[in-house]
Amino acid sequence: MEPELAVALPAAGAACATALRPRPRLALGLGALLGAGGLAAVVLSSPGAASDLLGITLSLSAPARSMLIVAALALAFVVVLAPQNAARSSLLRWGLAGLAGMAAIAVAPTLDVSVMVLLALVVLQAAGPGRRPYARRVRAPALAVVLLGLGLLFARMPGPPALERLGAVGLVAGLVAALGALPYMHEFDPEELTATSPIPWIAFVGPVVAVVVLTRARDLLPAAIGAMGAMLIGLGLLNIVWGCVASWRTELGAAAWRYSFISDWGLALCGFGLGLTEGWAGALLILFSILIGRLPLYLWSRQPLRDKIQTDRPINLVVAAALAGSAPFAGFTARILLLRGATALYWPLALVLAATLLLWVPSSLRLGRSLGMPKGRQLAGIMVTLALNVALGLYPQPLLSLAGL
Amino acid sequence: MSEAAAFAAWLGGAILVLADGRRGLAVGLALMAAGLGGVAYAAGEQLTGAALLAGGVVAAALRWRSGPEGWGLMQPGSTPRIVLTVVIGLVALYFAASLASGDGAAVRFAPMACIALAGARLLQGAERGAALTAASGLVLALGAGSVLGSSGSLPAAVVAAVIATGTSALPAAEPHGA
Amino acid sequence: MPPLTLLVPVALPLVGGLLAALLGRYESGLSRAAASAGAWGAAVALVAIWLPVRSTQELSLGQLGFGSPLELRLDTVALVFSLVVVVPAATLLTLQPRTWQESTVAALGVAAAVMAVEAGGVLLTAIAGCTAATLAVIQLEVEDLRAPRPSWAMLLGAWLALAWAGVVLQVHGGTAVYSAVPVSAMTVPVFALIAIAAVFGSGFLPWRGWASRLWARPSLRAAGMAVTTLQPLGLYLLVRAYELGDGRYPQSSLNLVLAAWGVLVAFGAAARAQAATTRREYMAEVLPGLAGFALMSLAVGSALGLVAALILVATSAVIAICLPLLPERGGPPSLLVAAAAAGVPPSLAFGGRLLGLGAAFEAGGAMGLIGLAGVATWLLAAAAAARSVGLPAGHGRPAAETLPRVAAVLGGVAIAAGPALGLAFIAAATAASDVMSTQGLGLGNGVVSVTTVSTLIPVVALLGPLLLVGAVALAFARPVPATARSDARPPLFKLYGTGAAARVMEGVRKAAVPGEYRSLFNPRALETAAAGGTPMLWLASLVALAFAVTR
Amino acid sequence: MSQVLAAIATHAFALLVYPGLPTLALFGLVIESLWSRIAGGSQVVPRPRLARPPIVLVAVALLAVLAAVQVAAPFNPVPPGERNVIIAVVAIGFTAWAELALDPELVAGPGLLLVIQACWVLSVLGPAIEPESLRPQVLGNVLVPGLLPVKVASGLLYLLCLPALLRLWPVSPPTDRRTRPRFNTTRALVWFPYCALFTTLFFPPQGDDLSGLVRFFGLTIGVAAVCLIAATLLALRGAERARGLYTRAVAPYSVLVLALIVVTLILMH
Repeated sequence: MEPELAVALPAAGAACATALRPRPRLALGLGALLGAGGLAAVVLSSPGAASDLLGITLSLSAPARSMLIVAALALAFVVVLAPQNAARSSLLRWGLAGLAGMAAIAVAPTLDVSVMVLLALVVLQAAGPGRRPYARRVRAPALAVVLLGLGLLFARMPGPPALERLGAVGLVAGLVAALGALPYMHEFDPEELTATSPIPWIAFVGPVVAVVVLTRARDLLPAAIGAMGAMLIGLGLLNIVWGCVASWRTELGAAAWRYSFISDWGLALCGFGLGLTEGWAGALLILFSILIGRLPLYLWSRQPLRDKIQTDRPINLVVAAALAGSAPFAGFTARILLLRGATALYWPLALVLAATLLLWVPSSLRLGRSLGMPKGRQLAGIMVTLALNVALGLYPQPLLSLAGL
Repeated sequence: MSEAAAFAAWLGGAILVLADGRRGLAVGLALMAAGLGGVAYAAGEQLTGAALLAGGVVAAALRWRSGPEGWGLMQPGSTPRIVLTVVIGLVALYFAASLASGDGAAVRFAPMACIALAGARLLQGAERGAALTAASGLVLALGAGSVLGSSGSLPAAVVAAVIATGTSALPAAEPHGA
Repeated sequence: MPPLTLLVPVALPLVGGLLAALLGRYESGLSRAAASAGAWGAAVALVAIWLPVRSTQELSLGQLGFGSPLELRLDTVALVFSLVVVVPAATLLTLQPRTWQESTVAALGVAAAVMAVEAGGVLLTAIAGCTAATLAVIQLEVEDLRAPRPSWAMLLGAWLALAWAGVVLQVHGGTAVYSAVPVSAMTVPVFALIAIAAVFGSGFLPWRGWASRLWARPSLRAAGMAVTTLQPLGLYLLVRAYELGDGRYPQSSLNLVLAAWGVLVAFGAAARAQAATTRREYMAEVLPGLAGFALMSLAVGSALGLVAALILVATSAVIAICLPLLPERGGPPSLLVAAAAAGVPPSLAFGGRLLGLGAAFEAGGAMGLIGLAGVATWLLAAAAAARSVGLPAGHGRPAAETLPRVAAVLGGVAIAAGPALGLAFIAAATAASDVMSTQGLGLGNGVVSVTTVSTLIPVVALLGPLLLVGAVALAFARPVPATARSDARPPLFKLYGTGAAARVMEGVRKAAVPGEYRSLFNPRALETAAAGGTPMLWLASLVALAFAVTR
Repeated sequence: MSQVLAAIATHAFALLVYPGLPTLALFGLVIESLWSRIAGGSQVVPRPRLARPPIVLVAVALLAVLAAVQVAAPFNPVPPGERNVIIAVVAIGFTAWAELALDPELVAGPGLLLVIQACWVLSVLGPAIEPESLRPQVLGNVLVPGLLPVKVASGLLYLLCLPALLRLWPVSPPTDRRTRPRFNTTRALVWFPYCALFTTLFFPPQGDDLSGLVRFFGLTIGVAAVCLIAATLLALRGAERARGLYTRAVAPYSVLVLALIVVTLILMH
C-alpha cells in the first residue's frame, strides 16, 4: 500500500493547501499532516517490493526512496525554518505537489509513465503565476519530455546499434534538459517566485528524475551504457567548468546561485557516468547535499540578495567552505568517492576531475557572502544545514545504505 | 489500416502545428488521438487504443470550448511550419521504416512523428492554449509509444489519457501576474 | 588504557571550542580559557595515553562510507607530531587575547590537526587535514579580511591531492590504512601526490609562499595558530610515506629531489631574510627556513636524517611559540630568538641541523652535494639573523598580544637545550623506529653522545661545558652599544627576479582580451546565448551529441 | 657516570686550555702582531687592560674555541672519533656574522664576504663528500689518487679565501676612518681555527709526539705565513683589485672546483 500512499497523501496535502489558501494556518497544518503521512509511507515502504493494488504494479527502488526521504526532509526543513517574510503555506503547497509528482515518477511501473508524470509536473508548474508567459516557461522542461520520449522510442526500436545509441542520446539530453543544465538551460528570471522558477527542477525534482531515468536506462539500453556514461561525463565536465566560472563571474547574485547548482550537477553527472558503485555513491552524496544544503541556503539568500547585503562574518565563511566542497562537509567526501571511481575507471579522468574541483572556491566565497547577516530563524536554519552537511560528510554510510549502496 | 492510422496521426500533429485557433487545435488533437489509437488497435492493443482515443477526444472537446477564437489554420507566415511538418514526417518515416528493422513501422512512425510535432509546437513558444494542446498531444504520443515496450501498455495509455484531459482542462488564459 | 581513550585528544579541543562558542557571548576571557583548556587537555591526554603503554595503540570504529574505516592510531610518530601541534597551539591560545569566534575556530582547528595526525589511514588524514586548513583560513579571515592569507584553493588542492593518493592506494592496494598498505602499492605517482600535498599544504616553497606572507599581517594571533597547526602536517605526511614504503620512498631519486627542494626552501627563506628591511620581514622567514632544513633532513632517507628532521620539527614548534609573542623592537628577546632559530651553538637547532647535514654527507654522492649546499645555506641564514639584529621594527602590533619575557625564556631554553640533544635523539629515534629500521643509529651511548656512521658527537661533554663557559662569559661581557642598533642596513645581496616575478604575476592578473578582439569573446553574450533558452542551441547540441556517439 | 664526568673534564680542558682558548689566543697574538707590523699598524700589541670584554669578543672566542677543539692538533684531548668538520666549519663561519650582529663596524663588504665564505665552505666540505666521512683527520689522511685533484684544488681555494675571511684584504668598513690598521683582537682569535683546520684537512695527521706537535704548528704557521704574504700582495694592489680578484677569479674558480667534485663523484661511482 505504501507506494500508492506515498503519491496520494502529498497530493492530497497539496490539494488541501490549495483549497484552504484563504486560511493559511489550517492549510499549513493539514498539508503538513498529509505530507508527514506521505513521508511515513515512503519510509515504511520496502525498496523493490511491488504493490499491485490499483491494477498497476508500483514499486520504489532504494536510491529513489532515499532521494524521496531526503527531499521530504528538505521540504519540511525549508518550511519550518522559512524566512519570516516567506509564505510558508505557499512553500508547502508547491513542495507537496512536487513531492507527489516525484513519488509518482519514482513508483511508476515504466519509464514512459514517469515521463508522462514529469510532463504533468511541467504543465502544472508553468501554469502557476509568473513574470514570463506560459509558453516560454514550459518550453525548456517540455523539451526534456520530448527528448526522453524520443529516447524511449529509439531504445525500443529493433535495428542497428546506432538506434540504441540514439536512444541513449535522447535519455541523457532529456535528463539534462529536465534539470536545466548546460546546454539545455532554462530561462531564469531572478525576480521570479522560486516555486515557478527553474530552481525546483535543478534543486528539488531533478535528483529523483535523474535517479529514476538512469536506473531504468541501465535495463533499457544494456548495449549503450558506455556511450551513455561518456555523454554524462562529457556534459558533467562542461557543466562543472561553466557553472563554476559563471557562478563566480556573473553579475546577478541569484544567477550565481543558479550556476552553482549547475556546477554541482556537473559533478553528479560525472559520478553517474562513471557507472561504478563509488561514482553513484558520490553522485548521490552530491544530490543529498544539494537537497539539504544548497537549496535551503539559496532560499535564505533571496532576501539579502534583494537587499544587496554582503557580509564576511564567520558564518558566511563556514557556509562558503561547505559550498566549496571543503572538508569536513559532504562535498569533500563526495569528491573522494568520485576520484575513487574515476581512478578505478581511467586515471586521467581523475586528474581532470581533481583539477576542476578547485573551481568551486571563488564562487563559493561569493555565495557565502550573499547570505548577509543571518539572524534568528535563518541563523538557526543555516546552523542546522551546516551540521547536517558535516554529519553527511563525516559519516555518509547510513544514507548510502538507505540508497542500497 | 495501421498505415492509414499512422498517416492520420501525423496529419493531426501537423494540424496542431499549423493551427492557432481553438477549433483547429481541437481537430488536430482529436485526429492525432484517433490516429494513435488506431495504430495501437492495429498492433493488437485494443484497450490501449481505446484509452488513447477517449483521452484525446475528451481533451479535444475541452479545447474546442476554450482558447483563441476560430480555426486559425495556416495563417500568413506559416510556410516554415508547413515545411517543418513535412520534414518531421519524412525524418520519422526514415527512422521508423528504413533504419529500424522488423514489422510495425506504423507503430514506430506515429508516436515518433507526433512527439516531434507536439514538441515542435511547444518549442514555438505559442500562446498558452496552443501550448497546453500540444502538451496533451505529446502525452498521448508518449502513451502510444509505450506500445513498443515489452511490458503492458494499458496503464501508460490510461495515465496518458488522464493527463491529456487534465492538461486541456487547465485555463487557456494567462493567470494574473504573468 | 581502553582504545576509546584515543578519541580524547581530539574530543577535548572540540569540546573546548564549543564551550568557547557558548561562553564567549558573555565573556571573551572565559572562551579563551575554555579553548586553551581544551588544547592543554589534549596534550595531557596524549601523554597520559601513551606513557603507560609506550607502544602503538589502535582504535577501529567501522566503515565511514567512503571506503575508509574510522581508525585512530597513536604510535610514537603520532605522539611527537600531535604534541608539536598541540603544545604551541595551547600556549598561544593561553597567552594571546582572542575574540570568542577566533578562540572557537582555533580550538576546532587544533582538534582537526590532532585528528589528522592520529588518523590510521590516508583518507582520514586528508579529511582532517583539509578541515584544519579550512578552519585556519576561516580564522585568518575572521581576524582580518584584508590581511594576507593562504589561497584557499591551494590548500584545498593540496589535501585533495592527498585524498587522491589515498584513493589510488585503495584501488591498487586494497586499503589506505598506513599499517596495511602493501609496499607494491606505494608507487611514484602516489608518492608524488603525497609530496604535493605536503609541499603546498604546509607552504614549503622556495619563493615567498603563504608561510612567509602570513607574518606580514597586522596581528599575529591567527597567523601563529595557522602555522602551528598546518606546518607540521606536511612533514608528518612525508614521515608516513616512509611507513607506506616500508622505510623507503619508491625511488632513491625521489629522496634527492625532495632533499634538493628542502635546501631550496631553506635557501629561499635565507635569501629573503638577508634582504629584509624590517625585523618583522626577517621573522617571516625564520620558520620556512627551519622547515626547509627539516625537509632536507627528512628526505635524506636514512634513520639519522629522519631523527634530525624530527628534532628540527620540535625546535620549530618552540620557535613558532616565540615569534608571535615577540615584540618588533630589538633587545635581548629578539636576539635570543634569532640566535636560537639560526642554530647558534649549542642550541637545539644547531644539533638538529648538524645531524641532518651529517646524514646528507654520510649518504654521499649527490646527497653530499645537497648537504654542502645546506651548510652554505645555514651560514647565509646566520648572516641574515646577524643582520636582523640591527633592523628597524616593522609596522607595529598590539602590545597585548606580545610577551617578550616568555619569548626570551623560550629562546633561551632552545639555546640551552643543546646538551640535551642526546635525549632528543633517543626520543626521535624511538619515533623513527615506527616507520623505518633504526639499527644503524647506535643508541648505546644513551643521552651522553650521539653516534652517527662516521663520527660521534659528545653532546653533554662538549656542549655542556661550552654552555657553562659561554653563560658565564656573556654574563661578564660588555653589552652591545645602543648606537649599533636599529639602523637601516643594505641587503648582503639584491634579490634579482623577485620584482620581475611580481610584475609577471601582476601582468597575468591584469590580463584581458585586447579591445579589438572583445567582440569575438564576450562573456556576457556567451552567458545570454547559453542561458537564453534558444532552441537553435538546443538543436545544435542534440545533433552534436548524436554525431558524437553514432560516428 | 664517572666516564661522563671524565669526558666532561677532558672536553672542558680542551676548550679552556689546549687546543682551546689560551692556545688560539697565543697563536693569534703572535700572528696578528706580525701582521700589524707588516701592515704598518699604529698599534702592534694591545695594551693589557682590566675591563669587561665586549660581547662580540666573547661570542667570537666561544665559537673559535669550539672550532679549535675539532682540529687534529697533536695531544688534542678530544678523541679523534669525536671531532666533526661540520662543527668546525659552522663555528668558524658564525664568527664573521657574530661581528655583523654585535659590532657591524667591524665587517667590510658583507655581501662579498658571504660569497667568499660559500667558496670556503666548498673548499672544506667538498673533499668530504666522496669519503662520506666528517672526521677531519680522516679527510686529511685521504691519499686516494682519484681524490687528490679535488683535495689539491680545494686546498688552493681555501688559501685563496683565507685573506678575505680574515679581512686582511684592503677593503675596510665604511665607518672605519683609520688610515693605519690597529691590532684586531677578534681576528686574533680566529687565526688558529682557520689555519689549523687547513693543516688538519689537507695534510696527513701528525702523531701525538713532540715532532708531530712541531710539524703541526709548523704547518699551521706556514699557512698563516702564506696568508700574510697573500694579504700583503693584496694590500699593495689596493681595494678595487682585491674585490676584482675575488669576484672575477676566486668565485669562478670555486665553480670549477665544484665541477671537479661532481666529475670525481661520477667517475668514482
